[in-house]
Amino acid sequence: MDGYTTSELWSIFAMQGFSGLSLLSVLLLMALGLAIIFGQMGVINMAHGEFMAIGAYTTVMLSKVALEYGFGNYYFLFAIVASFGVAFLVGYLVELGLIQHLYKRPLDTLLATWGLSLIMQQAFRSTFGAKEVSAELPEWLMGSFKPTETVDIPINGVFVMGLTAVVCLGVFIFLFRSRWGLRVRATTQNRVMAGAVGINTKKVDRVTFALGCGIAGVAGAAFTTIASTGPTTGSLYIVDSFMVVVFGGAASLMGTVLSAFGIAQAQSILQFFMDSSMGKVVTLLVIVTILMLRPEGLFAAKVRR
Amino acid sequence: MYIFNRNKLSKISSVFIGITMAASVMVNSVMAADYPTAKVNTTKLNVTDTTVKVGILHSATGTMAISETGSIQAEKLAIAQINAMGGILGRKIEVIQEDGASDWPTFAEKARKLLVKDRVAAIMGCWTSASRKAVLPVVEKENGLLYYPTFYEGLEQSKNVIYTGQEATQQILAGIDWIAKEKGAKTFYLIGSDYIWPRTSMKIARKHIENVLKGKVVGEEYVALGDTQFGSVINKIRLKKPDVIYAAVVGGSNVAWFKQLKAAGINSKTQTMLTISVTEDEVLGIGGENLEGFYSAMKYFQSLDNANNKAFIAEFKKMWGPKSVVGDVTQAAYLGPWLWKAAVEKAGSFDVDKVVAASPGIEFKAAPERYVKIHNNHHLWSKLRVGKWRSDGQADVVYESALIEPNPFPKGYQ
Amino acid sequence: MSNNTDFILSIEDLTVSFDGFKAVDMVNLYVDKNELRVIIGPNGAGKTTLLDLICGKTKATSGSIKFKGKELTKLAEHSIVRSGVGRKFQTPSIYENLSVFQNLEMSFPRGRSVFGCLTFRRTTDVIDRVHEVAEQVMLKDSLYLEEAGLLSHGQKQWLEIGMLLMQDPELLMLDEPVAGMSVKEREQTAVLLNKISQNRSVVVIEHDMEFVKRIAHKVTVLHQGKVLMEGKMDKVQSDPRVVEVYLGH
Amino acid sequence: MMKAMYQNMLGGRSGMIGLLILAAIIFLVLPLGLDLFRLNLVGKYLTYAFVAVSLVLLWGYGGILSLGQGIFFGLGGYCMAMFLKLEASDPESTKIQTTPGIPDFMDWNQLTALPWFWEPFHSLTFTLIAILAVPTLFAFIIGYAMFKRRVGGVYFAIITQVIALILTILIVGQQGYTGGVNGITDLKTLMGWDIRTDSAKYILYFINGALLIAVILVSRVILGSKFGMLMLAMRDKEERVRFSGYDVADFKIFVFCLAAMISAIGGAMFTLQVGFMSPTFVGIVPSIEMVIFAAVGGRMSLIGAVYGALLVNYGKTVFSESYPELWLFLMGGLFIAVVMFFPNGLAGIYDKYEKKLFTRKPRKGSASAMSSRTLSDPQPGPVRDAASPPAKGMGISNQPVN
Repeated sequence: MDGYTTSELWSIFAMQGFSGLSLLSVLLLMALGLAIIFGQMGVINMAHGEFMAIGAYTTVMLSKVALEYGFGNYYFLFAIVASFGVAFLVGYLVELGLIQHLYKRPLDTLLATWGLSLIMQQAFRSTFGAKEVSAELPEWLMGSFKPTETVDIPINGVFVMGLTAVVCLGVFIFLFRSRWGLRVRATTQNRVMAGAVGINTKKVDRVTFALGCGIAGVAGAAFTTIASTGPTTGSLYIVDSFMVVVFGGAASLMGTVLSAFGIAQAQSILQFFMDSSMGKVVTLLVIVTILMLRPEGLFAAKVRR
Repeated sequence: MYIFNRNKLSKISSVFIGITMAASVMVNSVMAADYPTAKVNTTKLNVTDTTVKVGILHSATGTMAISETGSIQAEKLAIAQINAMGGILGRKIEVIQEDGASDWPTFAEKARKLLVKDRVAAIMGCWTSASRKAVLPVVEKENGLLYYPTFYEGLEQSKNVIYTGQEATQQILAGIDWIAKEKGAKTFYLIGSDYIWPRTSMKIARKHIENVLKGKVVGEEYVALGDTQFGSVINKIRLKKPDVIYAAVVGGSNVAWFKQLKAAGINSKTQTMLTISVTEDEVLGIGGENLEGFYSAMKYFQSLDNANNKAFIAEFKKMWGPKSVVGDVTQAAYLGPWLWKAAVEKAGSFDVDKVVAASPGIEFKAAPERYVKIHNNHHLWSKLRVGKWRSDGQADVVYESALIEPNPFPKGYQ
Repeated sequence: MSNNTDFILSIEDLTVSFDGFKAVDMVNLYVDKNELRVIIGPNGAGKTTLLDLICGKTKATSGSIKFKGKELTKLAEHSIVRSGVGRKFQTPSIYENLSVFQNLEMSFPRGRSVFGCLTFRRTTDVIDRVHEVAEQVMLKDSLYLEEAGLLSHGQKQWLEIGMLLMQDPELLMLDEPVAGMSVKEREQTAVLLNKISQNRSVVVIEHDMEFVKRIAHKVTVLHQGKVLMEGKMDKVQSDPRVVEVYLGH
Repeated sequence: MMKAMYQNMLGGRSGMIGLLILAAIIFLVLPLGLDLFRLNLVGKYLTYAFVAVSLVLLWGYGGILSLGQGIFFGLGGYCMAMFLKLEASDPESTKIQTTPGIPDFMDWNQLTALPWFWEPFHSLTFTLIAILAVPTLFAFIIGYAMFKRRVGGVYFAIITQVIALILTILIVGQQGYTGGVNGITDLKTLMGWDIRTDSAKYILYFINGALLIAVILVSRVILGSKFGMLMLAMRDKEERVRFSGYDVADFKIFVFCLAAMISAIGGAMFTLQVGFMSPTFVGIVPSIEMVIFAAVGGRMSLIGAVYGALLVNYGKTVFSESYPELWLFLMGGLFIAVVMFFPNGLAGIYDKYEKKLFTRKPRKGSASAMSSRTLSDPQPGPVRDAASPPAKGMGISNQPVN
């Protein structure tokens, strides 16, 4: 690029890397929820983005309330929990009313959840209006700190990344260290056997699905720190998130994390050196090409077919 | 160009308003009988002895509804006011409103419907360039008349369209001149959404900066419509340290853009920014606190201090609620019905050809932006104002140019 | 085993590993022309995987499979079929929504390319062949059943064998052909298999020892992916290692 | 021979009646009953019907759900638009531009010469070939890469969706070459024939209708051949088909290419009738909406798909005018209802109803003809039995994922 000095290039990589990381956060939180729902249950949830919007709207609403009562500085932590809760609850209901009838028909779930996403978008529009709304961010999330003269790192990015790390850790512990996780994994691997040994598979499905939606809600809370929320906010991320999950290998959570990292960094760096649309096109093209060569994704385990 | 004394002009024109308003009421009290339908309507338009049909064609639904609602409201207000004054040539205006639904073929369809089925005498409508481009062939084919309110990229001129917003040069040149002089700016960073209007605007801005101001464009960047990730752009801006960021980011991206700037610690204390895409309507979504101290170049701000505007804002709020805000495009939409009325009265006919022929030279002195006049090229003579945003979502007007001649095909800028 | 061409199928040092687990491990197997070979072994011995490897469903990690002297390991499934290998699956795999006639017709070895399918015509030789095979697999009376899914389990097994016979393969591989059949059906199937193997080689996986006795020319015992032993049925049955494997299981 | 041909093309008596009714509606009822404005709308809906028909082949019969049919609709439409735009950009009418003779949007984007890939679109012959060939070739590349590697089901759906997204971003981003968000607009004449006149609109409507009927007939021939039977067999038991000596990927590639070509015809007719083409018809949302047209009509019914396209779009027009708030709810509800309660769409409901009414009579021509001849041999000739498959077994559960 036209005449950056070495030290500038160095800071570019530092800051771009960081900007990639903050893109990573939202993407990863979205994809993590999807990976649980799609990877573990085989359900294609096209309304996943709308669950993120639910989280975002919850945060925005809470910020309004918080401002009114003057505890604007701390509401955000509470909002994250609330976003999770609301999205979890809606997810639970959706599983109950819709998803559970469609487990055997993945393509049909795709269409049905797309319909659901239309309904949810219109519901947002009717409830919150067509205009984009944004949350008032607490002071401590604003601004940036400068480790060196040329490097600026936004604080909200750091916070969101921390949040992402915590959620990831939580999911890992839940799935691989808890009794519940054991039930989830047992159910996804062999439904009939799991039922036979006394696991309430329907309940497990419901909680797993709701958990995925809840994590999308947390993604929504994180999203409010970087942009405003509108009825169609969720649809911005849905395709990207699916790419992350598929690229990482649907069954592997570690794969999801690594692929989110790779995609976010690639996109961020490419967008610096190309324009934003070409950066995105190139990233997506590379992913599609790799997927055509390696359909099972990057980190899928070889299984006996 | 800048030869008028602004203060003097404003005094004179405010005196004029009263007179013209009174006069127009007098003129309008003429009976429809003076203008027999057979004479004022030789092209089978939907004009009766007492009414005339006019179409309003905007998106009431879909993604563009947020932006276009203001225009619908302004047009309806103008029409209501005209009707209250006795209508046009003694005929009341009846509105047929169609919804373009943010979908370009729908716009074309509905325009066709308005012209072919409803035979409306004029259409107030469209907002995005894409919708206008879709409607244009229909309007030309059916020989209709469209009043188009949005500031846009220019490069277009149609017999059948009156452009009541600014074409690109009217919005850009004077603003850049002012900021360069005021801030001593030499380096500019251009950023816009990726479509024809920002691209054309930036092209003109770049030529002006490089050739006229002898400044330097240190970066030019376009983000996909709806994109919400500005990390890369902000990093580039940090490295380039431009004197001025010149921005034309639209829609949802706009909010993300300002929010991320603020989060990154870039604000008006450390950085000058001039945008051409933020009006009072956008500020509602972005939030005044994210914008405070940045500049917008527009022909109109709600805070304009003149009698025309005060009356207009009062009426607007009376009709559409006290919380309404009025942005640049909304005001331009308000001009449409008034300009059409004046042209029809000058022509003494609703026939499109005659109205078009009468249009150049039509003045509207009661305009909230104070004074406009239709140029031979169907665009308006208008001023440029620079507003500095306050945290309450209103702008302080810090600069006002003289009347600028519209020039949709600027030589030397292509 | 110097000359492969003596055998219709010769498998040498065949190995496949799934993430380090060797489902089939250095297997050597030779099948004669017109031989009916039965492969037995406890669950998980690698029997089905072996058939998968031969017909190309699973790709070998190493080793070779030669059919009539032609290497199969690198070929695509349809090419393997076209070269004369037919495979029946463990659970009957038929087109439940098509008629019995159509099920058989689909396997007629003509018009297998896209263009061939578009221009395929039901000529008398097709009809005759379908009738012939239907007769053979005891489905003549059900030939015009609109949905093959309505057949009994045993009849479905026969239908699938019939579909393979339509292809007139030189090597026929049957994975548990009598599972879910009544005693009478088993007998009929045994007769059928003996008849079939008169002019082609057949490899059968089966658990039912009585049935195996009735049909097998030679038996191969697989255990943990390896060939445990090979020989005549009576010899195999009395072998202590085989008894141990089955009882110890 | 003639009889076989007739059976094959028209799907027997009941299939023929259905087609005749459709033709009567398209060619008589609608033109007589509607004014030109409404008829033009119907014409536009009918261009979507091409895509719906293509999805019946691809999704209903092939079990392959493409969420990227907008790609091919768009490519066809853009090819047509490029030709029309060049014709509209003669040096005389563009003399105000810096570079006269190139499309206006290129001039605005500082292009000073026509890009190389626009050049051949001066020729109508080339354009007509390109409309069919470009999308088909593109589909072939995608299909070859995916089906040969056994990518199917959900993965295929997601990847086609991403490709639709890529193409949209590319068209929007490369506006100097493509017209960007605005699309290619202001199209006026086809070889000097003004396509905006009333007479032209009528003529285009009838051409469109005739092409649609032709496409349905061709699709019927294909479905009535062994190919159609094989599609059903493949959807049911892909492994079995593979181990009967068929290269399954070839068949999927073929049907994907065919579907692309049919969609492209729709796209080209869209451009002609609507007068422009824009990226809004390429992306994810239109692509998935087109799936719902097919689903509502009945994913196994060629004719049903046409009705589906007509009805959903008519509903959209009516509702978005009167109850814009309700429209998305309704559309969303439609998706869910069709999937959960009416997997065979309108055609399924019709079949059920018809069965109740005429229980004595055998149901569909072909299948029942078969059973009534149980004791005799089927007649030599093309394999037509699969033209109207049993409605059972719609579930796509047999889709292997890899």
